Amino acid sequence: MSSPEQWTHPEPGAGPAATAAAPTPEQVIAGLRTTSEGGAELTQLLTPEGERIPSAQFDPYVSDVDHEALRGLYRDMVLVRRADRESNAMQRQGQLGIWVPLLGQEAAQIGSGRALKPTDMAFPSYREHGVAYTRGVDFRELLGIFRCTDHGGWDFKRHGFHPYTIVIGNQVLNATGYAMGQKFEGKVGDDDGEATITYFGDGATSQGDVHEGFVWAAVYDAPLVFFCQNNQWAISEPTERQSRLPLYQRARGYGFPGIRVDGNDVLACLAVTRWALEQCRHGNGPVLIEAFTYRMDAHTTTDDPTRYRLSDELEEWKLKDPIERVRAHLARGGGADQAFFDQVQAEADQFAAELRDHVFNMPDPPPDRIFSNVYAEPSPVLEAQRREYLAYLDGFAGSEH
Amino acid sequence: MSSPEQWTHPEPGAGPAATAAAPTPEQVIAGLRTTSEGGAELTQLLTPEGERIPSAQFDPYVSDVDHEALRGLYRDMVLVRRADRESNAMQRQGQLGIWVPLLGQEAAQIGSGRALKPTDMAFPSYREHGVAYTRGVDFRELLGIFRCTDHGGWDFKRHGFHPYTIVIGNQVLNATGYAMGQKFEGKVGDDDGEATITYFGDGATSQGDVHEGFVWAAVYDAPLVFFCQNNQWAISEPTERQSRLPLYQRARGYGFPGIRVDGNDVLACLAVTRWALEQCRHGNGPVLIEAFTYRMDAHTTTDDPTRYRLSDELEEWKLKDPIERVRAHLARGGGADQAFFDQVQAEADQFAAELRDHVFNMPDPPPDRIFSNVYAEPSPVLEAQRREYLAYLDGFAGSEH
Amino acid sequence: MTATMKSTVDVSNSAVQNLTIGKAINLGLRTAMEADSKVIVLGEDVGKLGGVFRITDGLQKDFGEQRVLDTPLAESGIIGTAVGLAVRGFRPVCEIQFEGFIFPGFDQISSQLAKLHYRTQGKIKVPVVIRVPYGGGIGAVEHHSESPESLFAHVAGLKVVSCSNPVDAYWMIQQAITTDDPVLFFEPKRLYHSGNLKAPVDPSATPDPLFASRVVRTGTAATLVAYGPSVKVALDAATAAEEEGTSLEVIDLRTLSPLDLDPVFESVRRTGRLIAISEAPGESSLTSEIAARVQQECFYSLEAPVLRVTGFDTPYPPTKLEEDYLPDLDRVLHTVDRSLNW
Amino acid sequence: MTATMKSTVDVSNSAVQNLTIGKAINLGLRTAMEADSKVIVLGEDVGKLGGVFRITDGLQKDFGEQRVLDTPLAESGIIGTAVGLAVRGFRPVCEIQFEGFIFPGFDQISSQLAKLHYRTQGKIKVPVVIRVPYGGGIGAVEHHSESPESLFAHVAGLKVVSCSNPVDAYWMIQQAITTDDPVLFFEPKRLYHSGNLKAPVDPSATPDPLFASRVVRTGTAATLVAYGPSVKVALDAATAAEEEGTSLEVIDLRTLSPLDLDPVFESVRRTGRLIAISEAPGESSLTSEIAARVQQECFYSLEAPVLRVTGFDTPYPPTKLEEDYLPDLDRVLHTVDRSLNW
Ligand SMILES: Cc1ncc(C[n+]2csc(CCOP(=O)(O)OP(=O)(O)O)c2C)c(N)n1
Ligand SMILES: Cc1ncc(C[n+]2csc(CCOP(=O)(O)OP(=O)(O)O)c2C)c(N)n1
Ligand SMILES: [Mg+2]
Ligand SMILES: [Mg+2]
Repeated sequence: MSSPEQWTHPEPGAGPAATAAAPTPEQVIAGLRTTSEGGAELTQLLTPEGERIPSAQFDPYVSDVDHEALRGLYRDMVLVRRADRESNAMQRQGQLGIWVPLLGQEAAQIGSGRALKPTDMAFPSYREHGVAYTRGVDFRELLGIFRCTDHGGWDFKRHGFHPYTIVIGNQVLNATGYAMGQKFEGKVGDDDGEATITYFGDGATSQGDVHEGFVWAAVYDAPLVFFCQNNQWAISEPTERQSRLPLYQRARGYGFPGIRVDGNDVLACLAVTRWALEQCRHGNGPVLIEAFTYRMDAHTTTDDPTRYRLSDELEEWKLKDPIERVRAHLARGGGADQAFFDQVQAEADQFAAELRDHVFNMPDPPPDRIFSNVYAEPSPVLEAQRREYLAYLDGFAGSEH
Repeated sequence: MSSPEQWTHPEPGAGPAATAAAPTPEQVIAGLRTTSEGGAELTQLLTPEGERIPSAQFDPYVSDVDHEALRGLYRDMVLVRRADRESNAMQRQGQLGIWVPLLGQEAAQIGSGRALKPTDMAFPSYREHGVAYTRGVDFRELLGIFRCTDHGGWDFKRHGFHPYTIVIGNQVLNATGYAMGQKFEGKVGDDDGEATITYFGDGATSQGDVHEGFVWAAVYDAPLVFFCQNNQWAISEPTERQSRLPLYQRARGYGFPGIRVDGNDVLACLAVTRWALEQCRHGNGPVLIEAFTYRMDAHTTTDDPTRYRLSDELEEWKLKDPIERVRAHLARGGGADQAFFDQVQAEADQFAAELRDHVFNMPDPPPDRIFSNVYAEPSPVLEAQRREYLAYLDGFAGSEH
Repeated sequence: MTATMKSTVDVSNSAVQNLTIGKAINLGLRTAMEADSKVIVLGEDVGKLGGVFRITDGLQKDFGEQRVLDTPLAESGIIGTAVGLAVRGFRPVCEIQFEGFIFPGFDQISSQLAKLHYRTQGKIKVPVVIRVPYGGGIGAVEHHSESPESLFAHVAGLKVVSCSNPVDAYWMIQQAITTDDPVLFFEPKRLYHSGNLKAPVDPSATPDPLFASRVVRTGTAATLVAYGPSVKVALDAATAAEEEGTSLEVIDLRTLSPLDLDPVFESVRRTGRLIAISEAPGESSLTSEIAARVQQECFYSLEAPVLRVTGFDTPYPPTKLEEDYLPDLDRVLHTVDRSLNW
Repeated sequence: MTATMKSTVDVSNSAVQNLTIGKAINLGLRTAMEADSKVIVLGEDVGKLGGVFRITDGLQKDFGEQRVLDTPLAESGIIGTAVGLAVRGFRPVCEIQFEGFIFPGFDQISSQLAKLHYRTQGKIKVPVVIRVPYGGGIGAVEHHSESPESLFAHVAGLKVVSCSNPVDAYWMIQQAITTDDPVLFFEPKRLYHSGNLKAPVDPSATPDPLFASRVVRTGTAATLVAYGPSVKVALDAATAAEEEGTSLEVIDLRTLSPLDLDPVFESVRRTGRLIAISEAPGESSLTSEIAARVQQECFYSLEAPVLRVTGFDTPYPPTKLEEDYLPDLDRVLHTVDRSLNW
C-alpha cells in the first residue's frame, strides 16, 4: 500500500510511473490516515513527550532559547489558545458571526511568528490569529472581522502584518510582490536583511496563484518564506485530494528548498523559520516550509467535521498537542513550576475576559461606513449615492420605522 | 557561474538555498545561452550528425522504425516545414493575417504526433501544425484561422485533435478533464488503453492553469502526457524568466515522471512519447515531457526577434536541425537515395502549391456568420440582432455603398 | 392575485414533496443524475460533506466517487477540467462554493466555456452547468455575499439563470443540465433553507421553459422586476403596497441571459412604470440593461423613468451593514412612490 | 466646431512633439518614471522588446531591469505581485499584452486590487495601473480584439478610463499613475500608430482632469457619446452628418468608472437625443448604464429613447467580419436617423 509519505519520485525516465496515493477505505475507517505521521524527513526538536532532540543544523537557530524564552513561547500558545476558545464560545453565543479556530496550530503560528523581526512582513490567510498575536496585533482588533463589523482594522504597516485574505491563494502572490519590493530596495544581502513570510494551507497549494508565487519568487530570488500549514484538511478534503506527494516536496520542481517541520513543535518551527528567513535575508530565498500539523477543531464554526472524519484521528493527534509537550519539557527539566503554569492560566483567563468584554461592547458601524473609503480619491457618483441613501434614512427619523 | 542545467535541488534543509540562474550579460551577448545544450539528462537517439545512439530504455519503443518508417517521418517533417514556409510567405503577401511558424519544431511535433493512436486525443496550443498534420487534419483547414475567416473548422472528434487554443495554458486543463473522462469511462488499464496529450510552451509553464492541470492529473491518475515544447523563448523572454530549473524537473514536485527529450530528434520524440503514452494507457499517468528545441523563426510574423536575441544562437541551433539529421542518417545508412529526397521535395512543393491555391481562393465568410452558433439553442435576443443587422445591410443593397 | 406555484399542485399525489429551495435543487440534481449517467457533479467539498450548504448531500454516497468529485482546491481547475469532460461527452455540474470564489475561474469561463461552441461552429458542445450560491443576507465574512451575475450576462456565449422558489429550483436545475449550452446557475443562498418558502414540488408537472420570465403577481400601478433572492422582496413589497391600495405587478426574470423581456415590455405598456431590483451594484449591470431596453421598447408608455433598487456601487460592506446595503421592502416601496410621483 | 486638442498648442514651443497615441503613452510613462522612482513597469515582453506594440520601447534600456520587468507568463502573477509591490510603496504599471488575456488576472483584480483600500478603510493604498490594449480592427486572431471594459466598470473599487487621442494619452497615463486608486487604463490599440491622429503634445500645458468627460464637438440635433477607439468613429460621423446638414454633438467619455455623465445630461437636455457607441457587446454593459442613467436624469428632455451602436452580443467574430461587427460611420448615422425619426 503506497502512501504519500513513502512515495518517491522516480528518476526521469527510470522505472514505471507511479499513481496517486490514497488511503484504503479501511484506513480511513480506522482513522489511520497516514497523515498522522510526519515521515522520516520531519524536522522535530521537541517530541510529543517533551524530549529535546538535538539537531546539528537547527540547534544553532535556537541556541538563545533558554527556559525563560521557552516559558514565553508556552505563554504565547496558552494565550492564543485561550483566546481562540473564547472566540469560539462567543460565536456559539451569537456574538460573532463566524469563528475560524486555530486549535492545534498554535506551535506552527507562534514558532514561525516569533522568528520574525519587526522589519519583516507577514501575509496571513484567515486562520493566523497566533501569528497576528506575535506581530503585536491586539487580538481584539481581529474580532471585528468575525463579528462582521469591519474587515480588519489594525495598522498593517506598523505591525508588519497584512490584512487577512480569504480568497485562497491570493495573499501568496501579494506577498511575493512585497518581497520583490524588499529586494528591489536593496534590503537583502546580510544578517540585517528584510524578509517576508506568507501563510497558506494544504488546500491552497492547488491554486494557480500559489504556483505563480513559487515561479515569481524563484525567478526574482524574492526573500520570501512560503509557510504552508498542512493541517491535513481543506474543509472536508484530506491532503491526498491535493497532492500525491508530501507538500514540502513541491519546492523540488521550482529549484528552491522545501522542508517539513513538525508543526506541533514550537521550537522546531521557530528554528526552521529562522533558518529560512536567514536564507531570505541573505538573498537566497525563497524557501518553502511545510508545517505538519492538524486542525483539531472544525474548519469554521459553521462546519461539521463529523460528516467527513473520524474521531480516532483526532485522538491520535491529541497525543501530539503543541502546548503539552512544552509544558512537559519545562516541568521535567525544571524550567517552570506549577505556580508558573497557574499564573499563565490566570493571565489567559484575564485575556479572554477582556476579549469577551470588548466583543460584547463592540459598536455597530454606521450606515455611512458602506460608502467610506471605497476610493482614495472619492467618486462623485458614489458620493451622490451616499447622500441619497443617508437622506432616505433621515426620512425615517422619528417615524415608526 | 550557475546555469539552469547544473543547478540541483538541495536535499531539504541541507546546505544553502540556491538563487535563480541567469546567463551573464557576456553569455547573452555571445549568444551562448546555456539553453543551447540540453544537458546530461537529454534523451537522444539520433545525434545532430545523424548517428544512432542506443538506449536500453527507449529502443524498444522504436524497434518497428525501419528505414521505410524513418523515410516516412522524414517526409512528414519536410512537408510540414514546406507548408510552414509557404504559409509564412503567404502572410508576407497579405494573404494571411498572421502566421505562427513551427520552423525548428518539426521533430518534436511529428515525433510526438506519430506516437498517438487514432483513439487518442490531442489538445494543441496554436503552433502545432505538425501535430495537426499527423492527426490527419488537412493543412488547408488550419489556414482559415490565420486568414481570419474562421476559428478552425476540422472535425475535432474524428481527428482526435482539439481546436487551437490561444489563451496560454487553458488547453492543459481542458485536456486534463478529457483524460479524466477517459479514465472514468474505464478506457485505461492495458495496451489498448486510451490516452491524451496536450501541448504547451516553456512560457506556459508559469500559468496557474498548467499547474492546476498537473495537480488534477496527478490526483486523478489521468492518462495525460504533458508535452512541453521548450523552444527557449516565450516571445522575447528566455526560459530563465520562467524557471530556475530545467522544466522537466517541474514534475518532481507533483509526483509523476518528467523527462527531457531532444526535441530536434524525431526518433527520440517518437520513442519517449510512446513510452509516456504507454504509461498512461496502463493507468500510470500523467507524464511530463520537455522537448528541448528551438524556435528558429520569429514568434509570429508580427514579431521581430532581432530586438531580443542574437543570430549566434540561431546559428548554433541550425547545426541541430531536425530534418538534416534524419537525412544524414538515411543517406549514410543506405536508407534513402537522392531520388527519394528529390521526390519528397517535389511532393512538398506540390503540397505547398495546393495550399497556396486554396488560400488565394478562400471565400470570405458572410456577415450572417457573426451570429451563427453562438449557442446550441438559439437566443431570441441574438436572433433579433441578427435579423435587424441583416435587414440593415439589405438597406444598402443597390445603393452606392 | 398572488400567483405562487403552490396553487396548481395536486397535493394528494404521493410523489409530491414539500421542499425548500436547497432540497429542491438536491432532488433536481439527483433526478438528473439518475436520468443520464453522463451527468457528474464536481467541486470543493461536494462529496462526503455534501457541500457547505448540503446541496449535494447524499449524492456521492449514492452515485459514487467518479460521479461526485471532491476536487482539488482551485476554481480554474474545476471549470477547466469540466470543459474537457464536456468535450469528452460528460455533462458536468460544477459547484462554486461561494460566488466570491468564481473569479479564479473567470478565464476558463470566458475564454473556453463561453466560446468553444462558437469557435467550432457547433462541432463542440460544452453542456456545463456552474452552480453559484450567491447574494447576501447571511451575515458572512467578505466574499461570501456578492452578486456577480451581471459579469456573466455580459459575456456572450453563456446563459445565465437564477431561481427564486423551490419549484423553479427543482425544474430549472434539470433544464440547465439538459441544455446543450453552458449555463451559469445562480442560487439564492440565503433562501436555501427557508422554511417559509417551502413548496410542494410535483415531479409529474410540466415545467415552464428555462429561458422565460414569468409574471408572478399581476398588478396595475407599477411593475417590479426582480430575480433570485430579490423576488421575495418584490413580492413582499407588493403585498405591503396592496394593503395601502397600490397594485403592483411582479415579474420574476428567471433568465438573466438571454433576457426574456417581452413580459416586462407587455407589463410596462400597461402600468407605465418599472422598478428593477437586484442586490448587485447597479453600475454597468443587468438592471442597467433592463432599463436601457425598456426605455427603448416602451418609450411612449413610460410615465416615469425606469428606476432601480440595487446594491450600492461599493464592495459588499461588513455584514453588520448588509440590511442597509441590500434592497429591502422599504427601499422598494420608497422607489415605487418616487415612480408614482414622478 | 471640431474641438480637437491641436488648436490650443503652441507649436513654436520646442518641447512640443507631434506624437501618435502609442508614442504619447510611451512619453507619458517615461515622464512618470522620471518623476517618481517608485514607478515601475511590469508585464510580458515589456523590457527588451518594448512590448508587442512597443509602447514601453526603450524604458528598460534607460531605467534598468528592476524598474522594467519582463515577468513570467501569467497574468494573475503580474497583477498579484503588483498589488504586493504597491503595498510595499511602489507604483506598478502593469501591461496586459492584449485585453483577451486579462481574465486569468480577474480574481486578483476584483478580490484584492479593487477591495484592499475599502477593506482596510484607506490604511492600504494600491496605486496600480493596468494598461490594457483593447478593441478590434487590427485583423487579429481570437482574443486580440475584445472590449471587456464593462466588466471592470461593474467591479466597485476600480477606476476605469480610456483615451482616444495622443494628448489625452500622454496626460491620462501620468494622471492614472499618480492617482492613489487602482486604474484600469484601456488603450485603443488600433489607433496606437495612426499617423492621422498624430497631434502636438505640449508637456507644459495644463491637462484636463482624469475623471472628466469632455465635449469634443458641439452640435444641436443629437448627441453622440463614445470612448476610446469609438470617439474617432463618432467624430467622423459628425463630420459626415454636417455635410448633410445635421449638427451632432460628440462627447468623449474618457472616464468609464466613475462615469462623469454631467456633460452628457447637459447635452441631452439641449439635443433631446443620445446615441451611445461602443465596440463591446451591448448586453449588461457600460452603454446600458449610460442609457439607464440618461433616461432617468433627462426623462422629460428625451425626444427619442437613448439608442446604442455596439458590438453584437456574440463573441468577437473571425476578423474578416470585424468591419461588420464594429460600430462604423454608417451604423452610427443610421442610428442617428432612427433617433431623429423616432
Ligand atoms: C478561491 C477560494 N475558493 C474557495 C474558498 C472556500 N474555502 C475557504 S477555506 C477552504 C479550505 C482551505 O483549506 P486549506 O488551504 O487547507 O486551509 P485551512 O482552512 O485548512 O487552514 C475553502 C475551500 C475560498 N475561500 N477561496
Ligand atoms: C494568457 C495569455 N497571456 C498572454 C498571451 C500572449 N502570448 C501569446 S504567445 C506568448 C508566448 C508563449 O510562449 P511559450 O509558452 O513558450 O510558447 P511558444 O509561443 O514559444 O510556442 C504570449 C505571451 C496569451 N496568448 N495568453
Ligand atoms: Mg488545511
Ligand atoms: Mg516558447
